[in-house]
Amino acid sequence: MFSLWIFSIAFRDNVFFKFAEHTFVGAAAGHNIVYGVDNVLRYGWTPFTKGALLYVVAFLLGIVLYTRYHKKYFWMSRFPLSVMVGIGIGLSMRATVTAEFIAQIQSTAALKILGVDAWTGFSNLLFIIIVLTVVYFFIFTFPSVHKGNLGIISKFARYAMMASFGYSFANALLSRFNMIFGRVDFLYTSWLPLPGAMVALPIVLILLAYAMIPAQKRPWPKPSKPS
Amino acid sequence: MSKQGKGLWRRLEEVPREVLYLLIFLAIIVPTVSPIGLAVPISDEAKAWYNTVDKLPAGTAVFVDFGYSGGGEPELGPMAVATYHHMLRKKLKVIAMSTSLEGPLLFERAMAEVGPEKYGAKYGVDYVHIGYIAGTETAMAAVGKDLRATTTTDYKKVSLDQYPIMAGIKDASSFQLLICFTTGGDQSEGWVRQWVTPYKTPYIANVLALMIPTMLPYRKAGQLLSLTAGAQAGEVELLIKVPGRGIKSADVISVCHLLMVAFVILGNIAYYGRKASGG
Amino acid sequence: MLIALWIFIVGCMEMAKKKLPQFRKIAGLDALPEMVGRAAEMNRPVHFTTGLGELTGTVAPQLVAGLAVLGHVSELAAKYGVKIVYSVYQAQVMPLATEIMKEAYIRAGKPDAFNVEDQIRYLSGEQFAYAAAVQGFAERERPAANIMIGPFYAESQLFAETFFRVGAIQLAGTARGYQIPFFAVVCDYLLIAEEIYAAGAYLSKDPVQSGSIQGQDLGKLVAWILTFIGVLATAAGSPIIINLLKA
Amino acid sequence: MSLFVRRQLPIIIVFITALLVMVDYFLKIEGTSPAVRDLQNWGIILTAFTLGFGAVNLFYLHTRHISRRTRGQWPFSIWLLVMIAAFSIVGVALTPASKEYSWMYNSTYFALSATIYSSTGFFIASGVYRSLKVRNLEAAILLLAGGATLLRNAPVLAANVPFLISLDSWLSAVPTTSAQRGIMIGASLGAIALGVRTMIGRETGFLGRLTEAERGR
Repeated sequence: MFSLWIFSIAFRDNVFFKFAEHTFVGAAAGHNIVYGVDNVLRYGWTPFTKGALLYVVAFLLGIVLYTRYHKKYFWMSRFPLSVMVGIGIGLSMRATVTAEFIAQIQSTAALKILGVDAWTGFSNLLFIIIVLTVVYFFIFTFPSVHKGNLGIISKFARYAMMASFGYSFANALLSRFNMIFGRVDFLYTSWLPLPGAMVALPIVLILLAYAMIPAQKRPWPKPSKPS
Repeated sequence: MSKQGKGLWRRLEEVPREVLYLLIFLAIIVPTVSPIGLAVPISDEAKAWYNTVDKLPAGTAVFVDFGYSGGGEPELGPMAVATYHHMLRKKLKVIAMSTSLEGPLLFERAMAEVGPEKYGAKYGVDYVHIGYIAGTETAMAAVGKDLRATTTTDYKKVSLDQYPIMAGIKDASSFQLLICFTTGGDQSEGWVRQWVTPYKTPYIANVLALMIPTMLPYRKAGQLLSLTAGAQAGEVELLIKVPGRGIKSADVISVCHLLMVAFVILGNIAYYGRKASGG
Repeated sequence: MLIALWIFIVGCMEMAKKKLPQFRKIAGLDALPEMVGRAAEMNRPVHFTTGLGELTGTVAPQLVAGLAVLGHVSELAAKYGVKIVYSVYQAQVMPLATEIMKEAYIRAGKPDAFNVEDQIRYLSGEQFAYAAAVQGFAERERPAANIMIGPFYAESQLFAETFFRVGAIQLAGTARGYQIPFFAVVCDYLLIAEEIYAAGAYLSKDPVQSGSIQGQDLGKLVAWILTFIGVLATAAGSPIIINLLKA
Repeated sequence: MSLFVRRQLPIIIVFITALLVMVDYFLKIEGTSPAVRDLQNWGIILTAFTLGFGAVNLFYLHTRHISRRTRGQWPFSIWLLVMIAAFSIVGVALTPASKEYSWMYNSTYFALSATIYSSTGFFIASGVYRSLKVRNLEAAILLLAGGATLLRNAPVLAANVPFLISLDSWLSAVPTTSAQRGIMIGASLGAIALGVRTMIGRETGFLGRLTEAERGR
């Protein structure tokens, strides 16, 4: 349960923060190893033992990946990497065209301006105009399309994007408050009732208060020495 | 006067950060300790979420991605829990995997909170988790193409053949709905690319509120049937009538947001006050 | 469609080898001399950083774009006699950055003014350790300007707020959609999404990057025209374009 | 010859695998399907191998700190390595589905990651106070859209002022979705261009460091 007092201190004070941070980083790396091993065994070793002998190639490639730490043979790790990169590119390219290019154009083009009520028509028209101007904004290499009065198109696009960023920003706040609440709620409902918590809480609070006093000199997180 | 006024405005504009933090902290702690029970309206997206799950007949197979990380649990956990309540009550066959490293562990946490035995649901019969699969989009594509060839065991390394739930499950076409709970854009968008585009699987996603805008174009193009943020868990809890963590957070969020609005107004008054007094 | 795009991109890359395409003005970049000039007046440093991500991953182009801007800013800083500090997250970027900055100082005619140890700081390959170190730098040295271009994650919020508080004028750009709003709210100048690639290609005059951007622009033109005709066709009651796209 | 193996061959591999994956998708040719299925499973295995990289990097960095006794750092470095070892040993020996591992995970990693991410909320909030200001037209638009959404996101206000809900749905459905769609169309072209450049060997970042001879080309 030591993790909980770290919460109180995580956003202030050097030593505690550093301790928490190193715990976090170490745990994350350890966790990665655990699931790496788990996956290699489950998706590689199991089919291999069931007769899929070609999987031995995948194992060899996987081991070769670690040659990247070798001064001389690091180039060998490029082979497995290129297999991964190849799969990744293939998967993303084949679907990106449909999902993010064609489908989006199609959905925009399907909006009706006429034959609907005025407000919907206006909204749809605005929608189409914004899509078109934003795409226009991102045309970089034909300077003539942004000359003179045409510059107003990019300006409009910027305004539209600002509106969308305002919306996003407000949503991000919502996200973060939810997270903070999650921690506070956890402390309150699951941790406080525990024996010992009542003793620990004042100590934590005192530490917190202490950390707050020389505030001007001790901004969070305290600058750690560049190493 | 002008000099004094300027100082005042400047001081207001440069309030020490600690004061702001303290205010936020209070805004969170006070409603947590003593809930006020403020009203919560139900949005269209939450209704769409509820209806999409609700209209599936009992016994339909649903695929779930437990793709959030521990950092996002406070936000996405409540929605995952609420949805599991709903799905298990409806006797759907829920098969989960994780594209996030922490997924299997968070799945256990969520199940402990749901308590599937309340609905007579059994692991392996009504719900199962096939584990974390590395590679994000590669994993999605592989599972979509041939689930059984990708993995033969669940996250506890038990053979999938032993579970009755897996009978008849082969690939993406075996599922009538795909649900993704995630903190990562690669995941929420990846499912559109790897499942929705090739297999036309109906898809709903629950993401961090800050990811919503980026996902909206997919929603509008019909590639997503519902797109909700974690904060909407409270609304779904109301719809399924199982109050949980989501509804509790509503008070806190209300108070915090009011505080933020006050911040914006104060910040702007200070800014203009300083400008007006020539600062 | 994919094939058509392929031809656009490869074709333009080949053409760009012969003649670089012209770029439109990119608003944020025009602010750079002013930013560096301000730092010179105030006698404070300029801070530069490129965020997280690796040179081997999908965000690599963003990093490359950031480094191209770094070269440009370093040259400006050398000319004005301002100290520029580059905070590095990725160890693999260090040699590249050293080379880029050294060349920039040579172009400005002040090779001796460049001090690698002091100006390129490796701040650990861990997100929050890096974030904490950059914030520490901001508090201690109070730079007059801060430039952030590259793939940014959750640390963007911390950086933008901290540098704003110490009074730095900021230019920020990232193609990671989730982080743009934070920059938009806090920073003075903003490069939105794809703009950073254009900025990078424009400054580095690299034919591969420039050509590829021109190819993409042709793709955007296609998107533009398809949408436009599609909207008109729908308004006229004909689903022709929509059916065409479904095929 | 060696340059070919070191530099050209990886690019050829990229080209072939990517093409195979795409061909399987667009043209249903008999025989590619099982091959692509196995290829994808290999991709999973390879990615699983890369999960160890982080630990190796940390190991290098922190053993150096320890051996040099970097001031104010090396005790933390030892602790970090202990954490890695503890997680790996328990997780691999007792499987990650074990109770012991769950406990370790919940009490350290889970609590910390939730905390660290939520702490950024304080920064955004003070950012709201300091910088969400009407400095020019762009900022004004941003503030208006953001402010309206803030009001809507407070459930208590939204419940009592229904206009906020319709305003918010309009904001999200019209300006936000359309602007994001414009960005998305641009970005999708960027992703495709990146793919094309990598496949034909013009984007070589993934190769890692290049030797002098290779760069000369």
